[in-house]
This record gives sequence, C-alpha cells and structure tokens, in this order.
Amino acid sequence: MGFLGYILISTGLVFFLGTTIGLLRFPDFYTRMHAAGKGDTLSTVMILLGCICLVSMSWLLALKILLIINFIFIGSPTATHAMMDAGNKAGATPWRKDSK
Amino acid sequence: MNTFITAAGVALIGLMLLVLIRAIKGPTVIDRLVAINVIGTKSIVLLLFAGILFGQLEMFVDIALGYGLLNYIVSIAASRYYQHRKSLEPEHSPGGSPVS
Amino acid sequence: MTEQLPIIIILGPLLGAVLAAFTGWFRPRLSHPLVVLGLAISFAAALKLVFIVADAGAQKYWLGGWGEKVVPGQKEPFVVGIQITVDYLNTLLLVAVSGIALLTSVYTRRLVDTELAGRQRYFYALFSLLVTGLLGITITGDIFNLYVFMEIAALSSYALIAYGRGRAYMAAFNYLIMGTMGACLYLLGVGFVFAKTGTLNIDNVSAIIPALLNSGQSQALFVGFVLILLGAWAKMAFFPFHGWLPNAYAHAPTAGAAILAPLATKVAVYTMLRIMVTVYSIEYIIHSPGIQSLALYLSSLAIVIASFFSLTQTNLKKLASYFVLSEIGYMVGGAWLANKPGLTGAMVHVVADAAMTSALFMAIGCIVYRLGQAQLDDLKGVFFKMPVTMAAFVVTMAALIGVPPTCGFFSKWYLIQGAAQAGVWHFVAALLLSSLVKAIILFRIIEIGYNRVPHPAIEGNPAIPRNEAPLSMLIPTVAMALGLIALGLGTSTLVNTIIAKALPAALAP
Amino acid sequence: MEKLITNFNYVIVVILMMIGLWAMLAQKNLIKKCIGMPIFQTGIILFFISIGAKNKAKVPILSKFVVENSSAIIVNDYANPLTQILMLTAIVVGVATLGVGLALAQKIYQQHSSFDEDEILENQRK
Amino acid sequence: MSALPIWQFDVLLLMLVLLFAVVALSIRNLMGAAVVFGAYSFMMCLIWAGMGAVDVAFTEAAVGAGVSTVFVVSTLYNTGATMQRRTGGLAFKLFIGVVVTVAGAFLLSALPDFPKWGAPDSPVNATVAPYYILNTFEDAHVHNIVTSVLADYRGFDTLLETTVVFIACIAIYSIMRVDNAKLETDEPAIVAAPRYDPSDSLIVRQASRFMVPFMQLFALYVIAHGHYSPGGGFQGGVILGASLILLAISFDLKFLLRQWSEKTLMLLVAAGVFLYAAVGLACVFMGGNYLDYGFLDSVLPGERDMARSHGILLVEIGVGITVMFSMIAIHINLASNGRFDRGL
Repeated sequence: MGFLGYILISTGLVFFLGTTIGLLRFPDFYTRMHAAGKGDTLSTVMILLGCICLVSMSWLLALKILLIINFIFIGSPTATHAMMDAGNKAGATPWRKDSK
Repeated sequence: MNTFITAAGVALIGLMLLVLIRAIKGPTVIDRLVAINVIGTKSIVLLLFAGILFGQLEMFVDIALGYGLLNYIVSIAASRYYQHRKSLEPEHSPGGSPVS
Repeated sequence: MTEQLPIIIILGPLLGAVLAAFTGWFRPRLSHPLVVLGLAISFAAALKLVFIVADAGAQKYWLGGWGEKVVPGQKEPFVVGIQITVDYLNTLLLVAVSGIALLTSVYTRRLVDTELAGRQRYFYALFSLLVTGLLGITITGDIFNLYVFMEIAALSSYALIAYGRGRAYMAAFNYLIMGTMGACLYLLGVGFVFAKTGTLNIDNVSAIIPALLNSGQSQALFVGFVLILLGAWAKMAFFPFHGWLPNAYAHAPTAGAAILAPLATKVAVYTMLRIMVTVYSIEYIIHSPGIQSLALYLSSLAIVIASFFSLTQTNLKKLASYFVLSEIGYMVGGAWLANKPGLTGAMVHVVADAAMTSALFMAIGCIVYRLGQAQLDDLKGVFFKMPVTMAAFVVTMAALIGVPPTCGFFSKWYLIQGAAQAGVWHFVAALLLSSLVKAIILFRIIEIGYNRVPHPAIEGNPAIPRNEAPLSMLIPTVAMALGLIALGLGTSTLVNTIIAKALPAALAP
Repeated sequence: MEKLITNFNYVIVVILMMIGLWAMLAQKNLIKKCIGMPIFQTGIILFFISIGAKNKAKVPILSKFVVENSSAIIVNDYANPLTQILMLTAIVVGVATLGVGLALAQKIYQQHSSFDEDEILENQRK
Repeated sequence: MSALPIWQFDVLLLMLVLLFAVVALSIRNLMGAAVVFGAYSFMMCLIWAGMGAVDVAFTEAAVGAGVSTVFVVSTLYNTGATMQRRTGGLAFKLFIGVVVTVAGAFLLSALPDFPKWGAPDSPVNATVAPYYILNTFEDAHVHNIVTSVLADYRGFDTLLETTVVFIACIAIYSIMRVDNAKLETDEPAIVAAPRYDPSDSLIVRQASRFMVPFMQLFALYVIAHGHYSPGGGFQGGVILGASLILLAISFDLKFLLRQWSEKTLMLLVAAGVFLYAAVGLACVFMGGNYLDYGFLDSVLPGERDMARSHGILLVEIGVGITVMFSMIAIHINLASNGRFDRGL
C-alpha cells in the first residue's frame, strides 16, 4: 500500500512538472489553459490519493480526503471552463501557426 | 516517509515558484488568473503534507477542504468579472480616462 | 450590583446600538431613545463609579470571572482573562466621555433629521458604537483589548464621516489609511511588549517591565514603546500625522463631527498617558531624554502650525478642527514634561478639552442648523439672530483662550507652571501664542457677527429676527457652556481628590 | 549575525511590514493602498505567530488519547494558543477594515472616475 | 536554523510570500493585483499551518484568500481595473521608501533582544500560555485550546470582534446603499449595466448547485465541531456566507435576494451580536461576571465545565450568524453598488 503511495505522489509530481512547463512554454492563453486545467487536476488528485495510500488513517479521514478529491474533480474543471469562457468573451486572441 | 514528503513538498514549492513566473509575466490578467488558480490547488496538497509531517492529518484536512471550496469561489468570481464586462482591458491605458 | 458597574458602562451603549439596529427596520423613531437610554445608563454607572473610586481606590473587573491564577513555573499569579479597570487615571474621563455622548445624542436629533433625512437608519447605532469603542479604550486594562476597542471606534467613525458624502468619502478614506496605520503600529508595539513580558494585562506588564529594564534588555521594550507612541500619535493626529483630521471633521456631517471631534482624539491622548504612566513608568520617560525633548519640540510645533493654519481658515468647522489640533499639542506637551504640574495639566486638560471642543462643535452645529453653512462671512448679524447660541459660543471661546473662571484657564495654568518648572520655554511661548491666536479669531468673529451689520436696536435700522436653534439643540449647548465654568470652579477639588492620586508616586513634587 | 540567522523569521516579518507600509503611504492608487493594508497586517500577524511558535510542538488541540486517559499534559507539546487567538481577532478586524476601505474607494470612483489620488485631488480643487 | 517540524517549508514559503507581496503591488492591472493578493493570502495561510496555528490558517484561508479577494473583485467590477500610467511622483515614493527603510532598521535593532525562534521557554510561551494548555479541559471541557481561550478566557475580545464585523457591515451598508427609487444625479453610474445572459453559465450553475449544499453542511460541521478540531463560529460563518455568495455569483444577485431580503439579512447580522451579548448578560443575571458561562449551569445541562462548553457553543453560533450574514450583505453592497438589484 505504501509503495503505491510513493508511486502515486511521484507521478503526480511529474504531471505537475508537465503542467508547469506547459504553463510557461505554451504560446497563448487557450493552450496554457489546456495544460493547467488537465495537468493540475490530475496531479492534485493523484497526490491526494497517494496521501491516502501512504499514511495509515481512519476511514473518516480517508473519506474526507476523498471528499476533497471529489470537490477538486468537480470544481477545478468548472473553474477552468469558466475561465476559458471568460477569456473567450473578453477577447483573448488564439495563437496561429502563421502569427509571429 | 517524512523525508519523502518533505522532498515532495519542497519540489511542489519549487514548481509553484515557476508557475509564479507566469503570474508575473502575464501578459493578460486572465493568464495570471490561471497561474494563481494552479497555485491555489497546489496549496491544498501542501497543507495535507504539512498535516502528515505534523502527524496530525485529521486537524489539517478540514482546512484543506475549506481551502478547496474557497479557491473555487475566487476563480468563479474572477472569471465572472470578464464574462460580464466583456473586455480584456489593457494593463494600463496611456493616460487620460480609463476605458470601462 | 455595584461590582457589575464597570461592565455596565460598556454594555449600555453596546446593547443600545444593537437594539437600535433592530428598530431601525421596524420603528425608526425608536432608535434614538434607545441609544439615549443606553448612554444614560452608562453615564449613571460612570458617575457612581467616580465616587466609589474616590472612596475605595481602583476597581477591577474580570470578564468571565477569569482573574488571577497561579501559572505553573511562575511565582506571581497572572490574570488569565481580560480585566477592565476603573482607577484614578480614567474615572473622570469615563464620566466625561459618557456625559458628553449623552448630551450630544440628545442634541443630534434635529440635526440628523434635517441633515441626513432618509439615510439615518444606522446613524444612531454607529454613534452608540463609536461611544462604546471610546469608553472601552478608556476602561480596559488589557493592551490587546484596547486595540480591538480602538478598531471599533475607528470603523464607526469612518462611517460617521462618510455620512457627509461628496468630499467626505476621500477624507474618510485618508482617515482610514492613517487610522489603520496607527492601529497597526500600536498592535506591533503591543507585540514587542508582549514578546518580552508574555502577558497582556496592564498591571502584570507594568510589574514585569522594571526588572527587564534593569537587566539590560531594553531595546525591544524601547522599540515597542516608540511604536505604541507613534500609533497613538497617528490616532490623535499629532503633528507629523495630522493631515487627515481637518478634512475629516470639516466634511463630516455636523452631527457626526459633534461626537467625533471632542472625544476621539482625547481618548487617544489618554491611551498615550496610560502607556506612559502605568505600563511604562514615568522614570522611563525621564531617563530617555532623546524622545522627551523631541516630543516637546513636536508639540510646540504642532501648536504653532495649527494656530497659524487656523488664522487662514474661512470655514467655521475647519477652524474648529485646527483648534482640536493645537489642543492636542497642549496635552502631548504636558504629558511629556513628565513633572507633576505638567502631567496634572495634561490629565485635567483631557477632560476639559473634551468639554470645550464639545461645546464648540455644538454651538457651531446650532449655527449650521440655522444658517445652512458655516463660512465666516455668512455670520453677519448672527449675534442678533441667535444671541443665546452666540453667548455659549463666546463662553466656549473664552475657555479655549483660557479666561479665568473657565476650565481652560486652570489646565493651561498647570501646563505653563510645569513648562516653567522644566525650563521648556518654547512650550510656554507656544501656549501663549495659541491663546493669542484664538483671541484674535474670537474678535474677528465678533467683528463679523456683531459689527458688520447695523445695530438693530438703534432706531431706523432694520430689525433682525431672532431665530434660535430648536430647544433640543440649544439646551445641551448652553448646558455644556455652563459646564465649562462649573468644571473650572471644581478643578481644584477634582485635582485634589482624584488626579493627584493618579500621578505616579515617584514624581518629584 | 548569528541572531540574524536564528531569527530569520523576524527579518522577513520586518521586510513584509515595511512593504505594506510603503504601499499604504506611497502608492497613489486607492486599491493598491487597500491591498497594502492587509500586507502590513499579515506582517504583524506573522510576527505574533512567530513569537508563539515552539520547536517540535503540535497544534494546540488536546488529543482524545490525552484527555481520555487523563495522562499529564506536557505544555511544550502544544504550540502557544494565546498568540493564535489574538491574531484571529486581528485577521477579522483586518477584513472588516478592508471592506470599509473598498466601499469608500468605490464611492470615490463614482464621483471622480478614477482611483488615482492626484487626479481626485485635482478634481476636488476645481 | 530552527528545528521546527518543517522548517524547509517555512523558509521557502517565507521567500515566496515576499515575492507575492511585491508582485501584488507591482502589477499594474488591479484585477491582476487582486488575484495575486489572494494567492499571497494562501501562502500566508500555509506558513501559519506550518507553525501549528491551524485556526489562524483556517481563518486566513476563509477570509484573506476567499472572501476578501471576492470583495476586491466585486469592487473592481463596479469601477474598473485599469490604472493610468503616471509619470512623476518618484521623489515622493523614494522619500517614503527612505522613511520606511529607516523604520525597518529601527525595528531590526530590537532583533538581538528577542528570544530564539521557537524557544519553548521564551516569555510568551512560559508566562500565561501554560495555564490555558493545562486547564482548558478541566475548566471548559473543550479539546481545542484555541476555541476555549477564544470564547471563554478571552471571550470579551471575541464579542468585540463580532461587533467589529457588525460595524463593518452596517458601515458599508450606510456608505453604499442608495435608494433605487431616486438615484442621485450627482453620483452618476459610471458602469453600464452588465450584460447578463443566463444561457452562458449552465455548467457553472450546475456545478455550484451541486457544491453549495456540501459547503453548507461542511460549514455547520465546522461550527459544531469547533470544540474538537480547528474551526468555530467565525470560520464556519465565513464558509456559510461564501456558499451563498457563490450562489449569487453563479446565478444572479436577484436569485439570492429572493430568499434573503435586505431586511432579513441586516436583522440577522444584528441578531448574532445580540445573541452573544445576551448570553453574557444571562451570566450576570445568574450571579456571575459578564460572560462567565459557568454560572449558566442551572439552565444548561451538565456541571460547570459542561455549562462552559455549551456556553461556548452558543456564542459560537452567535458569531457564525453575524459573520455569515455580514459577509453576504457586504458582498451584495459592494457588488451591486449599493442598489441591491444586480451585480457580479
């Protein structure tokens, strides 16, 4: 069980690294959003699951962490959607291959 | 286990620092918003790590839960701002009256 | 029930405010009597306590019954809860604050009805909460609790000022920034003191501090002292931090200014006195001559600058605000003389000046109520139009100048005596200059209000109709003006029975 | 110098407070002033929490185990609760002040269409 | 370096916090500044959690990061987030900078006088604080020492703190509220009416609708469970308020005002303070000092310590009510520009 925890946390960190690089390197708002929205949610969920596996804890506590995961799973994509929509409505211009 | 968690936490903070670069660079507000949202989500994870290191995870889970919920509200509120106002204002207007 | 009196002083206005906030939605006319009732209860309790304190000495009250407990590892017992104290230093100010608040609350009724028509739903609640904060600052025996009360008073005064609309918003915002800075500096100073002593109770802190000073660990305490001092100075608009005050009080609605101007700054002066006299000892002040002379120079400068600016004003409210500024110079200077007459003068002047400023702003409020504005040029013939109000006004100005039977004379006399004893002649000069300037202004107002129109009693001149302010405003104004004289006549009794005992015993006679 | 390292926290606290204070006094924009205010306050709060921190201490909540077995409570096992209470109050006061400041700033903006202090003063002089 | 449990976090986070503060002040767009400021609060909260101050961290997360950022955003919503670029004024800024630097150096001069960071025998940790740690369970039957000190030993502070929130609420109400019937002509509305299109937020609305009940349940748990875990009236109240603010944001202000009218909101704000003050007053009538809940043992179940415990719960509920409705009322005032019709 503990071994699984290490693996999950490490994988989560790798995904977060991907998020960070994407956030820094992608050329425009929409692509950055893509990196941030997916990578962030996935890495957070993975690390939290890893915490459940790694630490011996009561069922109630595990349930609470699962609740956090649940909220992040619903909240984070919704927030991403809202921000994407906001960017679109506010007029963020998408990047094109031919633009400089 | 504690060493691993500490290392993971330090790595998380380091990556958060990189994400902060996006928040500093912008270029538009909505980019900053994305970066801050990512930092907010990762704070939840860090809070749980702190709980594990203290050996009192049950005390920290509640805070993390509250954190996640409020982070969601902030993201929604900030994106609503741009959904309703419908203009991504320039970072500064060149003097004179503001555009609004 | 007498042992519950100290908390009743706070609870009266607090509960009055909360109930007024309820009735504001059902029976708006009921808000005012509720607040007046709360203040009256508070005033009665404060008055009763003066006699108890004069007889039996300081009264302590422990909130929640958490008094002195033995802490493991410590020899002395410590107060673990919050203590409120009524002692020789604050009992008079408590009466002054609650009494002035009571009179002002009666007085503001008509002003609010006309000035703030349609918006007065929460005015009395905020008014009462402001008084709660001020009374709390005065009564509390816990340095952190003092901070919370400070913020209660500050937040309600921002709202009261903002009632003035227009320019008042900016004035209130500036006050908010300055006030928050002052409160934060105070809190930080409390942090420094707390870090070295480990307790927040004023009695306990003052018992620990001398030992710490003797053991050579004084730098943190010194920094804490300076921070608290700066915080109190920012709150009382002392010289380098005075920028916010004139605008704030001049643009506030007259009803708001009538309660803010007399009390808010005086209570901040009291905070400084409490920290100087009780928490730190007066020896500490004497042994840190660097700040002492700096504070004295600053207070002289404050008096001179405020006097100068008051000469250039054309608006009566703004003029009065500059008077407030110069009076603060008196009190800070008197306190920092750190000798017996100086401190006595400062303590008497805190009470006397609260009464004088209150009377001044009440008289101005009456004038504003009838004339609609308070430009000096509009005062033509006002002496014929509102003779009673102007009589009260002249008495108040006489007190501010320092004409004998009024209270202003006696406190000023103590201050000058103290300054002469300490050999601080620039302070004496500043005091005299300020009196002179106030006399000039009084004569200018008499000139405008009395001489610029043809005398109506002489035949052939147009009669100027009498048009006094309504009685609910006039009576408090006159009562306050008469109170100035009564206070002046009673000064020696007060000094002998109460204030003399508040002075630290170590002080040279 | 050794003190500087062991009391590293205090140095950060002082820098933070001074940043906040600078923003409150020197920034011309009202909202920036409003943001500087909580920064100053959090500096103070951090100072208080720092002086109440203890090495190897747990959070100040008695565990069920200690209470049920009525075993002796060791003081140094728990972080200082007193500073925390004081700062809870300070945080609340901070947000209340921030709210009032924002309301005033909003009203000022309605009159002058600007958050800039200089421009507002110019407008008022007219 | 100190040997706090997680000093590595602390040192890094302290650096990060400084960076956030500077960034929040230097971003020229006010929305950006507000959002970065929110993240600054998040970081601050992590630091406090790292030092074992869980209740403070909870409050800061709820207030600093959550609600106050929403307040700033709703203020900007009614005004504008642009900042004019202005030249000049540099000398003034430098002057203040010098003053502030001198002040900082003055503060640092006290540094050698301070006890070592984290020393358990420093005056603060050894003078009064041990009493609370050792006696809280005996006195009040409460596990969370912070709760018992907050609501009992120093309960007066908390009453005043609740009053401060109440004052802020009615102050903002009196500053902002305008009569819809006769909008003043001297205060023209700068902002054009926001375009509200209900169809554009289906996802957000459904997600919020799903989350709000959980939030409210969680908040009630936080209030009720404050005796055993971090939390209490204040944190729970803020989360309850935030849940309704979330409804207002993702639907419409009118949606909220249909259920909670202006009058109800403002009355409930006062009701919380009244409850707290009345509990204190009841203690006086039972023969004790103000706020001495031990004297309520004849009306509340249990012995003195249980009476204290229940008294604490009662006042926490009072705090929760005031804070919840204050936060909502402040948000509505700021977001709708005092008109109580529509907004963020």
